[in-house]
Amino acid sequence: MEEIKIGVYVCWCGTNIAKMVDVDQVVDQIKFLPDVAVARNYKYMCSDPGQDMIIRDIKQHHLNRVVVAACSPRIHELTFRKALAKAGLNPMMFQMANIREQVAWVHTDREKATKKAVSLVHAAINRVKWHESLDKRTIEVNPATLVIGGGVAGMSAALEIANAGKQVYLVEKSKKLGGYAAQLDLTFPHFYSARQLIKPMIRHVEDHKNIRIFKPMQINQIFGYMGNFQSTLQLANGDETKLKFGNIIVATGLQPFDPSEITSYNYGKLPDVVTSLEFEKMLAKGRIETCEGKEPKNVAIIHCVGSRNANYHEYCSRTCCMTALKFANQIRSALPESNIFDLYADMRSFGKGCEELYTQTSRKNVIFLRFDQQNGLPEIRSTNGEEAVSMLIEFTEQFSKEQVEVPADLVILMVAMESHADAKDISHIAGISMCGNSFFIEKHPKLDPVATTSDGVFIVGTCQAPKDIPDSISQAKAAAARVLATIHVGTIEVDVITATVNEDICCGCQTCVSVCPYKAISFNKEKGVSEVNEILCKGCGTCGSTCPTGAIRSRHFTDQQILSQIQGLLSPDNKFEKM
Amino acid sequence: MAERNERPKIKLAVYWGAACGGCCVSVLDVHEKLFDVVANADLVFWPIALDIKYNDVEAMPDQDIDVTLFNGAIRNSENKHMARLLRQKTKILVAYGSCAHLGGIPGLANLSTKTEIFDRIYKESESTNNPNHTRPLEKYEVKEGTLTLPEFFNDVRTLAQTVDVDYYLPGCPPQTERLLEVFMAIVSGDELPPRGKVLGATDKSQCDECPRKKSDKKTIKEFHRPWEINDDGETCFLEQGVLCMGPATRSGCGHRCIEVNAPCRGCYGPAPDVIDPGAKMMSSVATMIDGDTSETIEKILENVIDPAGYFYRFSMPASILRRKIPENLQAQAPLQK
Amino acid sequence: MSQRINPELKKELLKFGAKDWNDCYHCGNCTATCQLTEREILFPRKAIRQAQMGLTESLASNADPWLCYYCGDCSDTCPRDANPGEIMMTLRRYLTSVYDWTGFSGMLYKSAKAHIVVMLVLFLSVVAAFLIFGGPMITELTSDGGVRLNTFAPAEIIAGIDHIVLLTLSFFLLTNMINMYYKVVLKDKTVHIPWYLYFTEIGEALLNFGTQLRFSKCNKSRMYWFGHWFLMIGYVTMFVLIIFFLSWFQTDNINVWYHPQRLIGYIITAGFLFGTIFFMIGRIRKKKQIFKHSHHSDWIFVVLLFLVAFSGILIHIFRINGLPFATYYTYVAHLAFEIPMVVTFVAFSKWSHLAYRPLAIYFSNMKKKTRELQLKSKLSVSY
Amino acid sequence: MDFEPTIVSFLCNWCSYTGADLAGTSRMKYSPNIRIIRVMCSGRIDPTFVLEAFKNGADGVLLCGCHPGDCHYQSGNYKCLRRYNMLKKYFVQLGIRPERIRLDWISASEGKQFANLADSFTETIRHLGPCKIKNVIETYT
Repeated sequence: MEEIKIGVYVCWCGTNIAKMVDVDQVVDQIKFLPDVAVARNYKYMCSDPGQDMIIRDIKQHHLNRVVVAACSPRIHELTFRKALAKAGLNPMMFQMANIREQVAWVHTDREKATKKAVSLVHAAINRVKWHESLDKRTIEVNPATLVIGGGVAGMSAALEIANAGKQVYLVEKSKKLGGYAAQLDLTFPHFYSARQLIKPMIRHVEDHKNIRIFKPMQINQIFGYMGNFQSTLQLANGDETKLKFGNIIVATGLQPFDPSEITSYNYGKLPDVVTSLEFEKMLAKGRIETCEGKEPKNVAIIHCVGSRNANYHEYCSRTCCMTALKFANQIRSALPESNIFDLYADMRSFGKGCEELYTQTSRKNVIFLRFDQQNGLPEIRSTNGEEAVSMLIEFTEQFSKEQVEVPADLVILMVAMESHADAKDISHIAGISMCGNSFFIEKHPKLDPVATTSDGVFIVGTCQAPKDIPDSISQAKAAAARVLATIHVGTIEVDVITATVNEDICCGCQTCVSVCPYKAISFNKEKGVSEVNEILCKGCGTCGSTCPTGAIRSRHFTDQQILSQIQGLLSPDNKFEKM
Repeated sequence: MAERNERPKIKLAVYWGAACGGCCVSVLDVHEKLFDVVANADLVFWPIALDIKYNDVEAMPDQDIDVTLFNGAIRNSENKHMARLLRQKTKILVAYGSCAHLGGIPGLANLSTKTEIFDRIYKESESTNNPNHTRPLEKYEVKEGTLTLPEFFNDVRTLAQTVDVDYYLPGCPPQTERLLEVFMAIVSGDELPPRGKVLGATDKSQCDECPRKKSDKKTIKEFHRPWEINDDGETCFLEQGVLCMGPATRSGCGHRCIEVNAPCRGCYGPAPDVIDPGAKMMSSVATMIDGDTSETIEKILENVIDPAGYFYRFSMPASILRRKIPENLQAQAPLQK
Repeated sequence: MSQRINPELKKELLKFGAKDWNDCYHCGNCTATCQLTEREILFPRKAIRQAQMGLTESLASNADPWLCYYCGDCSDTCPRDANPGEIMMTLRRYLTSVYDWTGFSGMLYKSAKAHIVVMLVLFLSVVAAFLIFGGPMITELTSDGGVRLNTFAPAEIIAGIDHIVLLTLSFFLLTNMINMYYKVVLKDKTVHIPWYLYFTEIGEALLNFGTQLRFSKCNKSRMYWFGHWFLMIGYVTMFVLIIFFLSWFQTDNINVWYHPQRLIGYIITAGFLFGTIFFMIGRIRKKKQIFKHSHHSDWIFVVLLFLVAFSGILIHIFRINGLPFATYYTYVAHLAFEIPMVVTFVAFSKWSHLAYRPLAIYFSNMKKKTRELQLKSKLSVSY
Repeated sequence: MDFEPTIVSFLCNWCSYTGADLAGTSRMKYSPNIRIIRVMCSGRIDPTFVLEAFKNGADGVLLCGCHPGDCHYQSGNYKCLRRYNMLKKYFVQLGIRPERIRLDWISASEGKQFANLADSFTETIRHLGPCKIKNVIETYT
């Protein structure tokens, strides 16, 4: 076997790392470790000069392994792998030690931080010795696309792709396309009729020759991987249809928060306390009325119902403030003599036309009252017919600090946007992660808010985060562009981190077969061993730690690699006691 | 035969450390093939069969013995001394049987401390009658002179943890057929396999040859002891909820246990790349548990009463953590609530 | 106790001259700009909030609007053009009507028509009174060539009538002041003012009444403060002269030009003329913040004051030049202008702020001190 | 000097490692005793790794994965949980306090929770004192 020569590079990241980690000391401590041929530190390893330094060293010193101690591998692992490839080395002969996010930025004792950094670098050096060359493989992309969800986001994405001449399969769970946007009356801030906007869109989708719609239809399973997914749909007539597609756009949308959770609002108990969605329907019907069919004299609108509150959802649902103002305008024009009370926690009117809407509304004799989310929500109680008004809302107004009660005949609760309940199933089916609040997690919150960590799966609309219609459409079209780009290229590279079975050792116990969530492992009866489909395999490594014989290797995360990493990490020199 | 006679006979030694004697018996189990052995080898040391004293061994020149089959673990200073002595005198030292290989059944003593063992034997056991609290002494003066006993070590070690070992022949005891194959291979003068290798067993584990039917439906809802199930004699033990070390154990024994409807206990040791067979099997079996919450998992695990004894039945001293960590060494502070 | 929000308050306030105050979104800029804001007195924002929310009770007990002199800084710098200064002005009008238990004030403020009708009635009453009770119109001049005005309108009788008017108006003003005390101090259950503060805090209130020192703290030129002060002092002096020294002031003989009677008269009248013309031009040109929004009461007030001063000058000119009829008619007109002005403005409208402002300072200071004491005692307990 | 424990932590790439990165980008401070090894999924964590860590002188081992139901690989975290429960039983038999291993769920958005977990686990281990396994293996015969 060729002699191992490792190049170790410690990054300062400007002052980000250098401030808390003594980079010189790190280099001094690891440069004498066995197999380390070169050890340097540099201001910005990820910069062009930094990468050039690695490339130069690889060529000059005939390095065959590289360790970079810098930021999180989630940020720059790919950058350095590319640098290795540029220098003619297999990109997998690389290991990163995360001494920024997991050392410099989180610790305050420079000496200990340095020591920890040394141990992480030591572990990386130990690990990289066991790295193997792995080669990228490319596969062809199926030009069809599956869109899950027929709301405004899903339809926009479908139309964009279909207009480019590519096949789209649009799966909608309900009987109708249009989603929640189709249930709205007017939209903010310009009061366009939602129905007039959505209806032509639905017709366009339904008539499109490149779009095949399945509704009502639920998707139960998706097999495959980016470029080559497939799913079987159960049609209403009992038939099955097998779809093959290369990309998935998930647009499962939202569901309104159920305000009966918030006891102080008495939703469900007081008949004239309605949700914003119920009020939209009332507006669409054309008459604002109480449960008794009377015109309300006093209408109160309560913001942030289920939003921006640690007990329900901490996030802001983004659209409710403006919808509330839209309601105030609609009530004012329908009932000019009514009293309108707007109970808000903060008025969030960002973006084009929204502050203008607020100003415009504030001139329409709407009484704006601010409540505090933290110290007790408003309480709605009935007057039990003892007064002319049917309900009173009690709370402490935040600007005046006065304990006040607001008379109300109709209360509208601006309910939060939640990720749809079905999103959970879809997350398993399509392999998307969810964050704590059940919205899908995007690949990168800033740089890639459309893709997911599963290649070939994109998220659009309110399944990713609360959004209004234009934002949903923007994201949908962005996802469509991404999909069309992969279709245009025609092939994609697949990950090399997969599991592999050593047939000489595998005894055919088949424990691994049912462990694999992607059905990538099958039992070859002829040979009496398990086999891994390396395209289906996503490299989680669960089978590797399940195999009782050690026949399954999780590439790039082998037992040997991790065990030597542990040994490096715990090298006696790197303990705090030695300080 | 003529060819064989032309070669000088090899010198063979068999020794037992902490062992039950089964391994020595297994050597005798070659039956009439013993003549083949004797035709090829001179037995120079075998305490169970020959009256050759330690002094005689000490007197031998270094590397004089060609092959030593060392069975049994290292429990006391005598075992250790003899292991070192035989290493010095032997060209090919073979760890013979599970105890020499992985620690074996005596190795389970590592789950108790020395004090606990002595207390049990000389004080607590139901049959003990020891009113004077007599304990073995390493040295005892009598008028005839000094009586000595070997030192009882704190823990049991494998042969390889004590001296360098050339080959391993696993099993409790090793299959006699395998012994013969290995012995014949050695005397044939052919090129020997690389040092450190396990001989007399395959690289594949039990399931490869196991006659029972296996499927991928390895989901365990409840663990059972073998007598608790209505065994159909055909289905994989694990699929019936019975712990079987087969998947993590080398084949070569002829699956004798399974033949008589008893699950594999793991005496043939781990597959080639496995460091800690107990850990691997624990991982594998735990994965089969049908439960996604701590409560259900713990409930199912209630029937796994002795995981250490089960997963490490033959390999405790060879495992990563090797032994129980004595309480008095484990500085223990009450947990903060 | 919760306070019920009164959505009608806003509509009510609109009649007192308010515009779109929902433009205000409580950034707090007005309070930050204002030179007079203190720890406990957060105007204009606090009062605006109460008005916006329809907190009738809180507003009635809030004396803050009286502490504002309408320099206009807040309105100038308001990012939403919500015009806080004018809201404070409106609230002063509103509060005047709140303190006035007769309801007369509210009627005058809310309706220009009512105000004009009331004044017309009073105007005609004065003219009628002269027609019926007026003395003979003698054309004979005094020895120094002056008109014998005291024969037509004897100073003693006119003074007597003045006293009656004064007593009546004082009664109303005083009861309104007591009402203000009740609303601002007694109804506010958060403070219990210790008795000694009533004595220690009166000084500053009186000082402010005399000097309007607070106004000088406003960010505008000194001239502004001086003009306001001069007008106020002039008016008070004239008021005192006419009520208590009319016989000395209204003589038939012509004193030398440097006689104090004539000098004081000239100075005050000049001040009045200058002030009223200045205000009228200002209100027409609408350049300065405080002149941008004119309520009918503002116009009636300046026009009447101008007419009173102007007719006063004419009386003087006609009298010393021996023009008897011109003097008599002008005198009737002068009183016919003055009586409506005094009656409608002193206790029920603009002039009552002369009393309410120092009272507001008095009450606010007492409340502030009490709160400080309460805070101190609370702190001393906890340490 | 106070006892400074050494803790090895195995974090899954998608949730917990990202969560730990988030703690970093948010500049949350936590104990430097935690040293992290990245695996693709908590389902990759083999008991062998945990035992090896203790053998090499770790005083505690922290395992983190995605919250139940949120596993990037659908179910790897459940497998981790099962092994963790099994391992704890084994630890009791070896006389090792099972508190020395802990499994917790950290999502990609839970930077704060990770920092808190790192601190609280370090405190637990500091309280338990040094783990003598390495010492015993090397010296106690």
